[in-house]
Amino acid sequence: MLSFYLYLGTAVLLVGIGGLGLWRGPELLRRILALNVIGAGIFMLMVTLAYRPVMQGEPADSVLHALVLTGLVVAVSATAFALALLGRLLTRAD
Amino acid sequence: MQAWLLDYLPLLIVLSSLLPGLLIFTLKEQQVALRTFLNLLGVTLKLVLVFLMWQGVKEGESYYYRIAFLPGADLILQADALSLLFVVLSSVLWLATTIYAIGYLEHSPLRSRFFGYFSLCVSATVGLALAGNLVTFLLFYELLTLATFPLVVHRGTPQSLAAGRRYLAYTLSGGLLLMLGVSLLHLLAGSPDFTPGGYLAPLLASGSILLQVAFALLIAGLGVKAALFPLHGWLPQAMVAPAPVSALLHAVAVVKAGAFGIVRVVYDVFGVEVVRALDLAWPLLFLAAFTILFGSWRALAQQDLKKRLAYSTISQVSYITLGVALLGPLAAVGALVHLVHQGVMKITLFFCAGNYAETLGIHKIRELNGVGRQMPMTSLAFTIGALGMIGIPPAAGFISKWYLGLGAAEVAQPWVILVFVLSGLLNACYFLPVVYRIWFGVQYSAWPSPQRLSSRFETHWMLLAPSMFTLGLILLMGLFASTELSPLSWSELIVEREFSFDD
Amino acid sequence: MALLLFDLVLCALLLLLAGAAMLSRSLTQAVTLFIAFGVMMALAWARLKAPDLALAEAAIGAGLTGALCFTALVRYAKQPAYPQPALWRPLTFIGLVTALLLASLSQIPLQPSSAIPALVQQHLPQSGVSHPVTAVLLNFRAWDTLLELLVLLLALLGARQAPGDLPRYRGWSLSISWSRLLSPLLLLVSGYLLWRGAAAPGGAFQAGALLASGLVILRLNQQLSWLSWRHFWVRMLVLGGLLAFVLAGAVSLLLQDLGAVWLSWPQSIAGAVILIVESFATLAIAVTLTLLVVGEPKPEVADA
Amino acid sequence: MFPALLLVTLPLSAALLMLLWPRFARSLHVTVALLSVPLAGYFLQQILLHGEQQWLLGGWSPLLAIRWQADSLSALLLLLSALLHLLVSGYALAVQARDRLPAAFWPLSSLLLASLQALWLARDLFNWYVCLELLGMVAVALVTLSGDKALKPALNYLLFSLFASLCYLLGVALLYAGYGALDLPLLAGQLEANRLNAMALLLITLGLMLKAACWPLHIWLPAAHAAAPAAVSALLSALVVKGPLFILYLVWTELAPQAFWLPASYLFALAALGALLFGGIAALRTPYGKSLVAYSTVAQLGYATLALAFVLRFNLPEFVAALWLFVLAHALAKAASFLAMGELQQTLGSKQVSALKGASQTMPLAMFAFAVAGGSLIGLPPSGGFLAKWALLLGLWQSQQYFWLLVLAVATLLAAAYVFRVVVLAFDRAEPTAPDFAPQRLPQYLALLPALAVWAMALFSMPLLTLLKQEL
Amino acid sequence: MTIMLMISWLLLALGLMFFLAGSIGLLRFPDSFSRLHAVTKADTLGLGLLVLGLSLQSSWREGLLMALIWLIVMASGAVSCQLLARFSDEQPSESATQQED
Repeated sequence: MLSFYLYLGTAVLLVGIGGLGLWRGPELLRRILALNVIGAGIFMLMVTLAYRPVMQGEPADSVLHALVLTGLVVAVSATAFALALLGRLLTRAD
Repeated sequence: MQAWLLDYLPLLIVLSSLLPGLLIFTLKEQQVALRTFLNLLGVTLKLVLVFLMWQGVKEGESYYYRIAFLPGADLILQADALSLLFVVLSSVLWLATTIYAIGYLEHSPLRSRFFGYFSLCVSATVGLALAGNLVTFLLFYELLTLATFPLVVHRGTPQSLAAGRRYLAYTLSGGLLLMLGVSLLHLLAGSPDFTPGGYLAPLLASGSILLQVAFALLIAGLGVKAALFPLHGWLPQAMVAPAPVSALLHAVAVVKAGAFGIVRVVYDVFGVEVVRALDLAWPLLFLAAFTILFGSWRALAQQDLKKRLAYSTISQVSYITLGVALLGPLAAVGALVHLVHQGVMKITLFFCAGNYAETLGIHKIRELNGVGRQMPMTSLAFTIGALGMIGIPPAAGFISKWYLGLGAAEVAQPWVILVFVLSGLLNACYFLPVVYRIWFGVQYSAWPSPQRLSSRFETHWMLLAPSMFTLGLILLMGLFASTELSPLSWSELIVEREFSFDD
Repeated sequence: MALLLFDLVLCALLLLLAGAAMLSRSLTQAVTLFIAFGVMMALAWARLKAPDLALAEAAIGAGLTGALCFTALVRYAKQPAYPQPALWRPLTFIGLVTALLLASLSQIPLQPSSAIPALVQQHLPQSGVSHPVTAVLLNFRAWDTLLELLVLLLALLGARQAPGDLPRYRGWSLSISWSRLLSPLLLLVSGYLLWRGAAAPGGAFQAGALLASGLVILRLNQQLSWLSWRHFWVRMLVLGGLLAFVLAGAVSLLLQDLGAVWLSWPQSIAGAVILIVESFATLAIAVTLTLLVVGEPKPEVADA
Repeated sequence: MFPALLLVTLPLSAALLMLLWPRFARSLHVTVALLSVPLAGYFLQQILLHGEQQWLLGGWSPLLAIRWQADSLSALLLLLSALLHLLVSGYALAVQARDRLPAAFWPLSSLLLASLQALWLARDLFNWYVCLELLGMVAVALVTLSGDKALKPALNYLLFSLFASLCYLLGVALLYAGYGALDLPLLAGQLEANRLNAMALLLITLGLMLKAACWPLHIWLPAAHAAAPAAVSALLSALVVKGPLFILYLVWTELAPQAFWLPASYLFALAALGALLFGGIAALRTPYGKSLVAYSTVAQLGYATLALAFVLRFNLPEFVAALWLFVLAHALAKAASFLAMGELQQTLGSKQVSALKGASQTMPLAMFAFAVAGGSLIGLPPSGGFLAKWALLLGLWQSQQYFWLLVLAVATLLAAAYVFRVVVLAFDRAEPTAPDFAPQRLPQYLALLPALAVWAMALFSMPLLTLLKQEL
Repeated sequence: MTIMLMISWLLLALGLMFFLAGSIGLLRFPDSFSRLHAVTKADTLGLGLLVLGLSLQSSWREGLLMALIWLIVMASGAVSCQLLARFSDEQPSESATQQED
């Protein structure tokens, strides 16, 4: 149970750290990384929530796992798109 | 005429100018003949339809056309005696103005656009006259703003654009206030048809503040177009528009829409009883009286002919408001008849001003010296119109002012008569010198930009004929005021039929 | 106790890595730290009994995202260094928000009231697969998955709108031969993952991501030069997953009576349908991700 | 099932085929656009006849499956999207050769339609997340169609959109933590007013407001909408920002506990105030034509936000009606004004507002379309904007919100000011900007079409209100 | 059994020591070649020791799997080490990539 709260807290702190990076930047690449950190925090929160049944000796919540998997793919797609735009922007700048 | 067609009569009257207008927009610049034909077709059709309606209304028939619009507030076009007064005025003057405009703009660019909006403007005015409830009135009131704006900025010069901006700022704010007021009343009492004696009496018991607020909003919204002080600022600037537009704006469309709206609101929405019970007439009365004097006073200082006429309009239109605010039957007759008379007289004056400008390039009053010999017909029309404005007997203006004076006496407001006298004096002060210059002034320099527009007349016949026509109207209305056909008798009919004064 | 210690260390590491990645002065460091963060994350998820996600995170989160970030990093080499902005203001604000979030966490019930896990277990036999995550992804919430494939496709479409002239990497003999050795292995493993997904952790995404990494390695070593959007069958591969999905939906509708709803697989063939859809999806994911990472040999703005 | 399903899958599969065979992209696109409209019309009629319909995708039990639900509001929005999509397709077809519209426009805009339609139908919190993400990425991809000048706004848009999605997702995760469900009807009425739910709803709201460009979270919008090609800006302003608004409305009216309604209404009212005033002022000051229209979107969204705020505060039918009427009217008017403005800029060859000098002579049709659409933005009768404002006014009078009446008045005047700023300039005859090439007529007529439609909207207020199930 | 366990722990500790040494080397060595040297050597050996140590505690199947992993890691470590070395050789101060026409 302590672990549960530990991971929960870590997840939220990760969201916070990501938010900090997103705000502060200064490079766009770091902002994109920051979004990924926020995403990782949220996914971690969801995975931790899915872990709750395990503490009662049941299997983990597979719906949440599926959602996180979906979210992961969405996140990597968005990151790839953002990085492509960023790449073009930087190439053009010089 | 088929019976079913009669049901659509109010709609047809609106469409008779709207459809030609829309068609005209699509015409090319060179298609002069077709455009003129469409214009005249619309005018004729409208006059015929209006005549039919007039016949019907005189015999006590009512026309009613309804389309679903807002929930609880249909779009209603109906004809009662009051609306017909305004419809006839605008249709007849539209005829004159159309002919005048065709002559005036003979060689200028963008005429299709001009005449298109011109027709839209008249459609909106007529729609406004026929509006059967406040929401419909609001609709046409806003459409009128939109249709007149392109006319105001038609010349596309920096001054006209500035005037257009100011015009919009005022009228759109006015429309907004009106919309606020209409929506408030709609919430309080729904939007029933205009009813002689008003429909708000049942609400008196349940609180008066909101009603007062609504009244203030409505009057403020209408006051913008009626150029009530301090909402008059747009009018003098809008003078930069072409002369026919100024004529239409001042005599028929815009300022009259405001004045007509005030009549409707006071008599058919609130009703005299409610207005009295809520003490709403006093502020209006004072405001109108002040505007009369203020407009005249400012007119004195103007050196530009059209500007002087503009301030005169501010003053003269408030006679109507004043007559309404007096809340007496005689004053009401005076107000209504002044609505017509002032329109005809002012349009004549603007036609004449346009003739001077177009033929000789005269804009300033001091340039008028001796113009009477060069353009006698125009100058005669101007003189009669000016005398009428002052209120000198044979002309129509005398009748309305007489009734207004009687009305003031009737409701025991002698100070109002003082206002009339003072204003009459001021009128004389700013009109008589002009008339004097025209006939007796010595021309001290060449005309600014003389043009030879006609070999037979002093100016183009299409400019001259309308002014002669309206001149005739002024005299006829003044001389035959007591006949059955006159605006005076019609106004009396309205007051008798529709206004319910208990005392 | 040991587990808790492990958790503590892991969480601390995660936070440290993320914080350092956000605050480090050099971007290269940031990206490196982020990749390490991704690996640690995969570890955390394995610990939290989410092996599917650990696999996916290792392949997608750390591997591909890392590769993508490094590509972008190259371009920053030419950029002037950015001044480091002040920290205290965002820190105060974010700290406040995080504190609020933390405070709200205490109301999360420890024993979830959700009936969903039980429902999943109950309907698992009818789903055509025995691994619950796969059942959710490809049957219970298949619509999400379809749209997600669409998101992936869109990333590619969007990226193709902004073609950058990618700096090319040139392989040499060792790396080429290593890539030739490695890629069949990856192909094998990804095929295994796909197949295994029906019953155990694994499935289209993990398999696709793994396959993609194999393709990327091959591609970087001058193999597979045909892998370009211009070729019809590459497009076919990219779109195959979605097309198979839509077709399967349509066919299932036709196979069932009129009252059937979208994306309901007939129970008798559900397993087969899911396998087919997943296979195409794996290929699509792999090729899409590859194209996203390595770009195309000659950028073209639009094909007429 | 079939009409609803086809409305989503038709554009989706067509987009896939377009990518597969780019040669047929245009014809496929147009076919689908043409088919979608009658289909959506038929669907609306079905909904009106048989009432609300819903489907559990995959045929699983409610908790497990993703729910689609179509009430008349959804059906109306489906029809609106299909109509505007058809219109914009026509426009794009007319200008594609001249403006060198990239071929990617066709599949992307089909995908935009598909994702919008999917969003209107869904009633599942997580599916909405995927839809939103999809919508955001299509939108960004469409913005990048203008080439390199759009890169920065597009990237900015993408980052904001991603952040917004993440906020939304975090909120959904917190809700799931408490209730273990994602299905909106199942969750409806379940939520207690506790800290966790407050946080969750706050995050969801934040994310959606960011995506819907509610002030002050609108900063990404003007640049992105202004940079996109005209056809795209029209779609983005008219439809895309409405998607999150729709979710926001459903989340608050159906999901959120009543205890949160009042504070939320203050939040929304504040956002509306800022949007109405600052959006209007920004539109008044910007030197660029399309930025003006984009800022007008920000301002106009303020009305919808205001209506939402008062729905939550007073729960009067007037406000619900006003909200959706604003959405409908704004969608049509904004499509018209973006197309018209795009056409003007393209033909006159400048992005500046000042280049519109004399446009009433050189391009009367486009200018007229802009002015007519502007009339609806101002709220002149009988336009849709007027109808919506009328409903709002009635509600405000009824709930005695005099301050907000004043705000509404000021906002209306601001709208009038920025619309007529352009129109007055167009009447300037001194030195009209000469067009770079002969103006095309068809695109101008297409821009006029929605403007005329919105202008007559109040004449159909009764059927519309019946559709929205609201009585004034 | 306990002897096996003790050997296993010993191996694990040794492996960790190599990792530690490698990490210190990575941090402290002056140029990239020496860093590469430290890291790869230490990691290869360290991982091998770990695998060996762990396989003493697990079934033969798991041991085999771990050995496979070790092999693959070693191979890719060799490749990536050479890659880094090549690029730091060709472009001592520039980025680890090269422009191709």
